[in-house]
Amino acid sequence: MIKAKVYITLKKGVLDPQGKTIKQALEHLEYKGIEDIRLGKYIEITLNGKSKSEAEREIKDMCEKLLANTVIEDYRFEIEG
Amino acid sequence: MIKAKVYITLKKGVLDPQGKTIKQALEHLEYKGIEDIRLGKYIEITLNGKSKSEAEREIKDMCEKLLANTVIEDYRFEIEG
Amino acid sequence: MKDIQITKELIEAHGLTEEEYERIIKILGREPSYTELGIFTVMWSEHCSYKSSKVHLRRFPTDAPWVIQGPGENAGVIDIGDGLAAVFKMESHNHPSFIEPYQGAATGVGGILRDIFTMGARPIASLNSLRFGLLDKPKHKYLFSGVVSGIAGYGNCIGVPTVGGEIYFNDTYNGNILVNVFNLGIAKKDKIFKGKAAGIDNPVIYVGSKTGRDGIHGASLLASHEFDEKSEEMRPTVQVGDPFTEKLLLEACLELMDKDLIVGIQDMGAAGLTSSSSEMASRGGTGIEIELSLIPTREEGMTPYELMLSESQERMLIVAKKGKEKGVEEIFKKWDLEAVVIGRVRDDGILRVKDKGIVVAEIPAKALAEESPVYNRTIKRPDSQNELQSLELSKLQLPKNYNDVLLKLLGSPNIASKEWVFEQYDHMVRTNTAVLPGSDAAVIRVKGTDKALAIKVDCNSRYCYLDPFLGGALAVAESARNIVCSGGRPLAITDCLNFGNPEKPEVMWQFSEAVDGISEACMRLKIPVVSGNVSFYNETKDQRIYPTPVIGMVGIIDNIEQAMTQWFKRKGDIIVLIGDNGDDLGGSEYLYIFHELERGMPPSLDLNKEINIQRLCLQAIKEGIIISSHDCSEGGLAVALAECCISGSEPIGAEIEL
Amino acid sequence: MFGIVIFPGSNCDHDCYHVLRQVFNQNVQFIWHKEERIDKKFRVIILPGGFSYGDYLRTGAIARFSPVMKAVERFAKNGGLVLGICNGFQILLEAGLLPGAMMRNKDLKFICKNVYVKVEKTDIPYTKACKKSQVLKIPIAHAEGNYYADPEILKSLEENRQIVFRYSTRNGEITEESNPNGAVNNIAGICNKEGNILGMMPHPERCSERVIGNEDGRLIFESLIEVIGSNLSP
Repeated sequence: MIKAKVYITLKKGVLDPQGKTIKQALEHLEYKGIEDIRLGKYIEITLNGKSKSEAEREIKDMCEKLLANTVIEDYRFEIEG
Repeated sequence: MIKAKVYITLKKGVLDPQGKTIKQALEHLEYKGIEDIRLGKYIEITLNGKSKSEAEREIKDMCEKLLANTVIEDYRFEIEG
Repeated sequence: MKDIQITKELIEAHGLTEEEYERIIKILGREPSYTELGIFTVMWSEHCSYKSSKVHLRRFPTDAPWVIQGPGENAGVIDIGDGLAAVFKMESHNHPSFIEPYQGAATGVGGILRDIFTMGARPIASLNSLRFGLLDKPKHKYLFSGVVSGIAGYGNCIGVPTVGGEIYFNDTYNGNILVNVFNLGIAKKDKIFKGKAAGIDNPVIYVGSKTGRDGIHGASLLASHEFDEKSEEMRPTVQVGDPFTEKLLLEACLELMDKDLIVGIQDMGAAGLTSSSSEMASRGGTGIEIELSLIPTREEGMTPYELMLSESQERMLIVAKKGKEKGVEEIFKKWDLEAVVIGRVRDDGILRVKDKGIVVAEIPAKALAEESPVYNRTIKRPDSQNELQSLELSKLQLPKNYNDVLLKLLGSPNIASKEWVFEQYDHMVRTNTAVLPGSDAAVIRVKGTDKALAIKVDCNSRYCYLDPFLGGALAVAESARNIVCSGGRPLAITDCLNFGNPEKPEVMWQFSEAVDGISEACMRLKIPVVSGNVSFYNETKDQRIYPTPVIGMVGIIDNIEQAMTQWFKRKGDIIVLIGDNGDDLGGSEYLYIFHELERGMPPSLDLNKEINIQRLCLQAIKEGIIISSHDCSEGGLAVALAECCISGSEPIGAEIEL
Repeated sequence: MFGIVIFPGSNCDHDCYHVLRQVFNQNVQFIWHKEERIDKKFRVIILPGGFSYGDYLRTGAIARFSPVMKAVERFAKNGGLVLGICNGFQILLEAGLLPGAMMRNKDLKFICKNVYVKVEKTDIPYTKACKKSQVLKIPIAHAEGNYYADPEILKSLEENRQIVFRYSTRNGEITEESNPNGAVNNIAGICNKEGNILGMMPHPERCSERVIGNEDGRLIFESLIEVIGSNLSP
């Protein structure tokens, strides 16, 4: 059983309305010193019957094809187990 | 400058309609051996003027109060820098 | 698996009384198994059995020439001509929404939609009636925005327009918010499907999403117990809604019903597989046998108890014609949904549940579904009621500046525009919304005819608190006024009766009086009750909600050209007040905002005059005399006039001679 | 002949069908998303609004992989007319048939209301019946209509005059207040260079009948019918 953790974030320079709103909400709740907040997706994928390198190749392919919109998003992932 | 990485995921047993649909979509695209997919949120928060322990306390408080819906979500976080 | 020992504590934990447990033993002729105990508990919960309300609900008038199906089925059905029928109902999801507002409200929408399309109708419009504590507290704001986004999230995704509703804020709802959802669908008059298991040996087919541990002791038990500190950890896994799967289920079921493949169908609502199987068997006078190991599950090691009580969403139970299983499975396969034969219809009238061949439950279906205990609970008029109804207007200081009064009233959350809310709802999908939200009633075109339906949910719970009888009658009368003001002729109602703990005599007094008030108004206005829902236990240890019998009314507009809106249209038109303007300030919004009083008698109601006023208004609309019409409710004449001036696209003035 | 694609989760397929069939009396047929070929009889393919695949992961992210989309791509390459409305526009973006992407609305809420859009381009089959700079009142209903394109793409869209609709005031001014969702340059609809693929967020099919109070949307359908030569249904 292999577990992949995929992190998808907006590219630098792309406005993040959700991050901005969360920052305002937190400041409204008296939190100080917040420089910036970026909201992204965290996807946990469990695979079986794969070697680590096979999993690596497949997860990268999944990200390129579906999980990330490479026009506005970056992705990175870690493979465990 | 301190950077906190927050991971918010649905509690075990709570239905994840998005994860289920992404899994079906990947299977339609001929990816095999996918055991499970869970979709969650990944939040990067940059703070300044805080010690590491102060940041730790504040991020935990933010998660409890706003970032995570503790009725159906779990959270964990890492502090860098 | 060794069967769990039934102990006194276990029975109590399930909320069953001594007598109820004795009654189970009498029905079974033996002690129940753990799974059977769970099954009886959910079926005999207040939410599913109506055990404290049944005796009173019988007093509702339920028939009229246009009623095709009255209370007792998944939804009410009325004939609207052109070979078509309107199918509608209301449901409450109050307790789950207090625990998780987004999912509680979302699954409420999902549940009411399934009640409609299970009858063979295409859902075409939703309304909702919401009540929260005052918005000055963060918790109440959190619940309010969570519920609204949950209704929007689910309703918008499935493509059924949310075209209107009502929202009230009052301290009485601090510990118990109310989330009532209404839906209406259109079906061919001769293609109405019932939740009946008929035809011995016909296959029983499970369709829709996989089963998980969602809401075990969810809607049915939660709604049957007061909230107390224990309710924090009593929290079951929250039911999560999947509107995308529901959309697939909706299209698959409607496609299924077009072909001659099935005999009966029912939604798995509160109490999931238990209520659907036992109710279908009981209505069909047959038995059902199911094999639990065939049920598609999304979690490992689920016990028979959990499988029978799970409230996972987006699932239906179907009884198909023998030999047509393949046809059913193909349709669901097209829509990527589970469709598994899990049992057969039997002729022994027994609900028999097996797990890998071993019988884990064997209960007479009729006894389970229809012979729950029925209570005629004690009724006692609260001693404080007279005091509550007394009000000396003379003692109250008259306002200095009436402009301020009007502006403050118009700014009160109970009266102010709800645009912030309904702009989050897709209220235009299906292109039938002839009158957009913001007028008196929503008007929905019936495609293929010249007709339209006017629909409205309405209740002033403060009036019902001051006088439940008059409050109940006013809820019906005001709903009817709104329908008539939109050019519609009221046909029938559904309802959502939200009250406190029925074990308290004052609550049962409120309930019985409200039922009588509603019955009186329905009888006199000739508007039958065709479906509805009761929600008790809306109470925490120190706070009980005002009695809130929400009325959902449907009226017909014979020609859509006569649909009416509330706003003034042209300079120079004459403004006419129909009916007299008494000094009814009891329980008014003015009294509440300016004097913080919630006392006095609600506005008087003369049902004869009401009938004539409504007839006059409808006739005048038909003859083109009326350009706009609006009813006076919260905020009285001043607010009504202000609304007529500002709610149109172009604000317009008015001059009144008192 | 018009073709309307049905994806799992499409909602406005029935609305588009009703307008084309009942209001404009046109030949129109549904196309199931698993179809691999688009019949030659079709002149216009509509990708309707709705929540294909629940809008899970990203709006249109999964629908773009439906078998029919390869056929739609070929159909468009050969000059066929492809109109993507709301979710249909999002699918065209994810499929790369139009440039850019949709972000969450600036105030994060779903918005359903009538808005004004200014017609910036009338030399394409979709807006022939409109007058240049005409302002139309058309309803929007979305949570992800905040159009984004990086500076280069934005520059090329403006230079190649590929922007068809911009959110505007009632009398056509392009302002911050008239922009409901934060879309860059108030963009509400764009086309490809060739002008045969149009993506628009507002719903013309929701405002093509007097009985529901607004007919401005008729112009889009009238333009299309004019171009393909109105072949009335039998």
